[in-house]
Amino acid sequence: MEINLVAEGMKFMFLGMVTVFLFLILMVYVLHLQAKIINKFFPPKEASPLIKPSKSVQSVQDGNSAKVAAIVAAIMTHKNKIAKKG
Amino acid sequence: MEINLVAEGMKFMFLGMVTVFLFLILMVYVLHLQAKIINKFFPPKEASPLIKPSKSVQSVQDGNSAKVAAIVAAIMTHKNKIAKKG
Amino acid sequence: MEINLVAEGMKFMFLGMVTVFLFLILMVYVLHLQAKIINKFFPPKEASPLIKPSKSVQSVQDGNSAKVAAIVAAIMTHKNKIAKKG
Amino acid sequence: MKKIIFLILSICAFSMLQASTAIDTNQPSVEKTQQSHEVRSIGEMFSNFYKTTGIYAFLNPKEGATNALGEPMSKFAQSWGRLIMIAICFLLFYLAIAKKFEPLLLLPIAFGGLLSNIPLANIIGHEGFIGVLYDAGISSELFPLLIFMGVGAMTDFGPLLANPRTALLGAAAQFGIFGSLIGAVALSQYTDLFNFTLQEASAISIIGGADGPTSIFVASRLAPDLMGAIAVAAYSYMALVPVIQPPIMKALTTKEERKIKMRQLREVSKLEKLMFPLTVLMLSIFILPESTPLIGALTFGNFLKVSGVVDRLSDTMQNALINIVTIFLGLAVGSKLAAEKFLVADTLGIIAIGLVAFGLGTAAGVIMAKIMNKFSKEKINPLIGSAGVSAVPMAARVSNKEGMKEDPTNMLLMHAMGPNVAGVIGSAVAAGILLSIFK
Amino acid sequence: MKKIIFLILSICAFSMLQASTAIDTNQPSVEKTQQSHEVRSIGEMFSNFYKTTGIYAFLNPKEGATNALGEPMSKFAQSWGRLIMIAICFLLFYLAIAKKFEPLLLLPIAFGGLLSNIPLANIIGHEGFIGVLYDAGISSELFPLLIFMGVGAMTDFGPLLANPRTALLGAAAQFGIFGSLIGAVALSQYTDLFNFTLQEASAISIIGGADGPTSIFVASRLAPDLMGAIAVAAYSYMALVPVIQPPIMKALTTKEERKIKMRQLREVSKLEKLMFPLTVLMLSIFILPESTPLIGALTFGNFLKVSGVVDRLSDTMQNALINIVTIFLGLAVGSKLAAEKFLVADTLGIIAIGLVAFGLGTAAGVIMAKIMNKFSKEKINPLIGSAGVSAVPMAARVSNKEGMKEDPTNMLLMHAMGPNVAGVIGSAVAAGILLSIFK
Amino acid sequence: MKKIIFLILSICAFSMLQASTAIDTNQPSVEKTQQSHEVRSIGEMFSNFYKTTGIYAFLNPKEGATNALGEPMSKFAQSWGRLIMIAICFLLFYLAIAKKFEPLLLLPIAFGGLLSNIPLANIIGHEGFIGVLYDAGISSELFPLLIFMGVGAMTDFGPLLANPRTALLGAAAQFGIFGSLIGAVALSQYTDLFNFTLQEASAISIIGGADGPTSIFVASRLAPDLMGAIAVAAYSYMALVPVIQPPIMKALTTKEERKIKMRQLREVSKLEKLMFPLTVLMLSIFILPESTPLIGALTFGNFLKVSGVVDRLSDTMQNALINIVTIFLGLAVGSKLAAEKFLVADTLGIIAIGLVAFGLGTAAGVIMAKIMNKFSKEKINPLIGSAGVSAVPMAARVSNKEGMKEDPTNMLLMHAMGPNVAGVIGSAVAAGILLSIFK
Ligand code: NA
Ligand code: NA
Ligand code: NA
Repeated sequence: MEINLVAEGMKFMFLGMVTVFLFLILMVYVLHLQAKIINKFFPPKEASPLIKPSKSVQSVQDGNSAKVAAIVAAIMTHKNKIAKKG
Repeated sequence: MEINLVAEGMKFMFLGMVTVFLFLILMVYVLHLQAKIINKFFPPKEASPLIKPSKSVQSVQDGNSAKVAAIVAAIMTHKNKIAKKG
Repeated sequence: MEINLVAEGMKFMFLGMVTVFLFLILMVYVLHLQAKIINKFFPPKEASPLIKPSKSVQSVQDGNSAKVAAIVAAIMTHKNKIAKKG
Repeated sequence: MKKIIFLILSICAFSMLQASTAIDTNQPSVEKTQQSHEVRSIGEMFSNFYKTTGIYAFLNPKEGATNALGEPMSKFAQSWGRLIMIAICFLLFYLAIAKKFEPLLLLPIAFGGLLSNIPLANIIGHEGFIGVLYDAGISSELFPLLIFMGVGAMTDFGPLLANPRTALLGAAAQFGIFGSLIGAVALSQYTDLFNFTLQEASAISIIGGADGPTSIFVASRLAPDLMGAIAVAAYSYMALVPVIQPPIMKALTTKEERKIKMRQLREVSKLEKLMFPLTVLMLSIFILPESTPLIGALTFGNFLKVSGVVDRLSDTMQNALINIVTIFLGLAVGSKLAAEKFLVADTLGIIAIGLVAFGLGTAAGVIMAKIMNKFSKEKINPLIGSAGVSAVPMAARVSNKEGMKEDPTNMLLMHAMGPNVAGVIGSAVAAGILLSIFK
Repeated sequence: MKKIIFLILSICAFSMLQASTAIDTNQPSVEKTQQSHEVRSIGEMFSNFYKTTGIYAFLNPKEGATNALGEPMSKFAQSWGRLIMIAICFLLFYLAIAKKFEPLLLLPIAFGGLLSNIPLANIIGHEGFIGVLYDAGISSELFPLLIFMGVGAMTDFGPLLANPRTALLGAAAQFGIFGSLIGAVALSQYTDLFNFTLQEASAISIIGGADGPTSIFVASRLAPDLMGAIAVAAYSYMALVPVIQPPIMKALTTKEERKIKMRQLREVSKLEKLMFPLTVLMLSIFILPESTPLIGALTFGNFLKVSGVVDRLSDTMQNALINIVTIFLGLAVGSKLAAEKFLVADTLGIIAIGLVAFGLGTAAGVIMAKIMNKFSKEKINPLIGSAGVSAVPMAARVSNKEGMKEDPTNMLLMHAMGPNVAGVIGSAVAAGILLSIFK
Repeated sequence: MKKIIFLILSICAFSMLQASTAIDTNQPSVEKTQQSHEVRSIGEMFSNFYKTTGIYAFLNPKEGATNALGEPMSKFAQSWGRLIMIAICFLLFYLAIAKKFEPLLLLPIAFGGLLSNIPLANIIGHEGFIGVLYDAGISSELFPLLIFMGVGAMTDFGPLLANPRTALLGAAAQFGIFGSLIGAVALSQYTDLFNFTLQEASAISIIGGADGPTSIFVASRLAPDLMGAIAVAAYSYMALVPVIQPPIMKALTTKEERKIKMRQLREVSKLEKLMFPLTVLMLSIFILPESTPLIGALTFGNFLKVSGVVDRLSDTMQNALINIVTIFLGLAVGSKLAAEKFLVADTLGIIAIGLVAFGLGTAAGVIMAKIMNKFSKEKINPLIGSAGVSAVPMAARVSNKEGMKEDPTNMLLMHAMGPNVAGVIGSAVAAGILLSIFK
């Protein structure tokens, strides 16, 4: 018997989109809940800085403006490596 | 039947040297041609610098004279790495 | 037949401790001998420095006091790498 | 000094001679025979040599010949096919170098493709070096997962944590996957040119996830023969994001919508970042174990990074390890650019479907943002919806750029990173679903 | 420019079409058939999907099911067992991150454990990515040896060369191994709960060597099923050295003994350091070939380092290589944290024996120092005896710290490094002996 | 805090106990039996232990014994043979460290050799760690090709592009290969001591190419048993280039010739450098597919470097990747220094032929330069001819040094790099020809 491929595809799509949304909606709620719990029971100790721009994001903005920072980072990375060799 | 190994070796040598020379002579001509085409149709845009001594060549000349350059290179390499992480 | 495991274990222990001690005592004597030979026939040429604190030992002492040294080391490491690429 | 060396060498020589005598007398000696070697005249040798050249192979395709893996090759594939593929690899070089199309993967893939179209060299055979890499890392799915680890170690999920509901944009954009799945099966059903199985259609549709390693991972399970075309299409379209997305984004949004400013993102604590990979992994375990190799690798890399106690491992993952694996993965995937695999009508279909997939995903993300704005007071700029397709971080940059075109003070970049990284998770989930269907 | 690309793409498209025609006519065509796919209704699909979720798998353990390696799993292991193991992995995360328990290995091991307890995903199967790592590096013993190479390249044997007789402290501390071997067999013989074979007891006892790679190496040969518990115990106790050792050290020494100052270490020439790895290796070859994989790897790494002519290799061994292998080894060892392997009574025994082993080794080292003081004029501070258990460099730090508690001017660190590195060699020797017994 | 840990641990303990009970009742339990273990008295144990020592093995060679790979070993090889090999490895250490003979490869090779001559340890067996490396990277030819990739990524072909006709010097120097091939077969035919097959003679002759990875690659295909001697000879003579070449160079040139100044090299554009690897690869594909694994790997590395868009990959190839592979390759090649492979008369022949090969290649390069000067107005300093043997960059440095001896202002270094890198390509072509003959 011939399979109606398009019909099957539609079913896959339905199952797939429902599950993707369910998964990510659930994730959104869990993350909200988690943020609440963490901020209630384990509030950041120090006056927390703004979101530290991570390396990957730094690269998103073309990093021309900050050569000095890069140099310091380079040296720090190295220092870390050396300090951690033991 | 015994193979005359030396005779075979001579044949290998003849075939081998002819092919090696053919290959490299052909390469020489193709490279000449390529250089001409490239310099005609895609001439280097900027006032091109002298042949940039590449890393491998740098190491050929013992690199004592150029500590400062090395330090800058070190920092630049790092900066690159960091900039490219994203 | 049941094996008396504890008895076997005792034998293993006896064999093991004897061998470990033999091995390391032998090593101690060989190292003493070696030190004598080396210091007699191949005495260190220059006024030898104190035991150079190696990297692993550096990390044992928390390396906070010596940021400058680390920076220089970082740059030197890099210079090495670049110099050795050839 | 020289005398000492000479002395030592003499002793060695002497011992070896003695050794060889000893062996002659003591050892069950294996008589070495001249291995099969047919004596030929110089003329025959040259003509035989000519038959081992690439020129001969291109000019004289043989009926019933097979490739290095023992699969049949048409005469066309042996001659013109290979030459066309070499030309296509050169085109990919051009795009990667001059046009900066994802060179990190396209260069190794295209070079692998070049090497895979060499007649007689057997580089893709199980004994050849690319074949060895393929067997070691693609059949076993190891390489795409190691890449994913590195991606995890490089990714900052902070923007998503600061505004989790943007994850829904990443969910909507997966419509690119499932919409193109319909497209692929429709092509199969209604044309005679294409004849994709459901498995193949599913593998192709993952291109819409805009995520190279995920595409390769799924293709290696569901449609290994199509992997070359799928990988090339996935990475090419990821590179083409700045060309494909803007017209769609503009068509679906009004000037006002594109000017929406979003509230600055809240601070995210280190603990939240630490729990995030574990949370996502636990959800995958409970809901979709089939996606856990991908999500597990991604979250492993991220967890090592955010833990802050194993920087040397995280650093190696982001550099030496991912670079080595990228080289190996590229070459191995390139082996699927062999003419006999790539020069088939299917490839055209894959390229067409891939384009549709990217468009659909982009549109779905934008529309989802507009829908969310209907139900929520806090407005989302729909331009960040397009970032839901993944293609980190290009898609987010495109959102930012389009936003700044309307209002140069409107920085959408960090806002767009939320749906962008959610898209990576969304694609992995979609991949898991398709894999679970065919389990 | 765009025109050129378009032109090229058109040519490609045309060739492919032609190619596909060529293939249709010329090639022994393989008719693609729709692979087996059962048509289901939407409802059936959702219910089928539900059966592939982790929740379903946890709630519905099956009688007679097997894990990804084909080994039988009890219903308990399939449900609660896996959940408990996931909780234990979280506990290990907590210890590694918050308490800094050897995070370099415990984090990858625990994450590997987490991934290994996912139902249905088959990550530890021979086709799964952790299974592939296990087969590549643990069955073949490659990974622990590569780690040992890196350890060798990081270790400075200078303090041992400056005062070789401290090696005897490292010998005495191996009593931790053999004493706990007795403990393990006694548990087997006199309780019904434990039933270790002699091979298993030997593998467990190596925990007392306080050396992770050695433990994994021996476990992979003598008791692969217990490897997860052994590795976790070994690394956990290594991390707990600062907690376990001090009370024992204090109990066995007097205030005066703890105040003993040792003579400053003599200079060690470069040549002595160069000969050291070769000397140790030659001794192993003559006395205990069974220990040469371990000692060979350790001395190879050290020899490259001290040779001073291959810094780039030594540097890679200490960084990229050991980091990559640590990640792989951790994940692979983690696969032995699967519930069906770990949640057995044996694990409790292993954890208990490991604790005893560390205590015995510590005590034996300290007592040995006191005995040596009886027979020698040059006194040894017995606090450095405890460093003989290995656990480089934590155990030496503990000696130093305890010494400074009594006399803040008394720096024992370098003196303690001697027995500390001798302990590494001693454990490898002990491992060789146990392996040779079962040869 | 401690309480919490205690609580958690108690829960774990409880669950495990329960688990073990659950297993006892629910699971198809596999009754653990004490594995075969023969009970022995203490005395027997010590005497048994003595039989597992290296001393016993050296003193008591056995008739009909085999090595870890199941190959027969003579009694001589088991006793004196191994000890002689260990001495030879120490000699190689001395040369590598004190004399700086190519330490990057000779140190790992010699250490691998040392480990391979350990009785009973089975390190080179298919289960041993060096055997695993051998099977993974030498049998599959992967390691030498990865080294070649790194070499490509490190090499600057600019000097060759600036003056392409110096490539002919690199062609002429390959006479070293084919001349020594004649030597090898002549030794076979006219002496009873040597009995090389044509395949073996070809593998040996590649030593004349002065290119380690190429030698290993060819040996792995044509004569794996001779690989140890071939690799050691190749790297040793590469290191001896500053000793072997100068007398030959002086004997064949006049003072005037050695003073010839060459015109400064022209600028080479980035595009020329970019096209070069592709051009060379295309030539190999058309003329000599058999050389494409080698040339493909070399040009791949170089292409990534000159592309300028994947610096992170090129950087990893030149550092982490090549270093890791160098370590593995060295150890694996070292396994062919096992006494039963190396201590045969063949080795003496290989060492002698290798020396001849280097001399012939050097002479041919110099003579070729003199011939070219006969037919061209622009004179070449014949001292750069010797650089055609490859051995990058030592041979070029030797040319430079000899030139400066005659005229301290005459910098030949960059000029000599042209034939030097051409020699690498020439050797790969020669290797391809020999492989194609035996195909
Ligand atoms: Na996606
Ligand atoms: Na120890
Ligand atoms: Na050469």
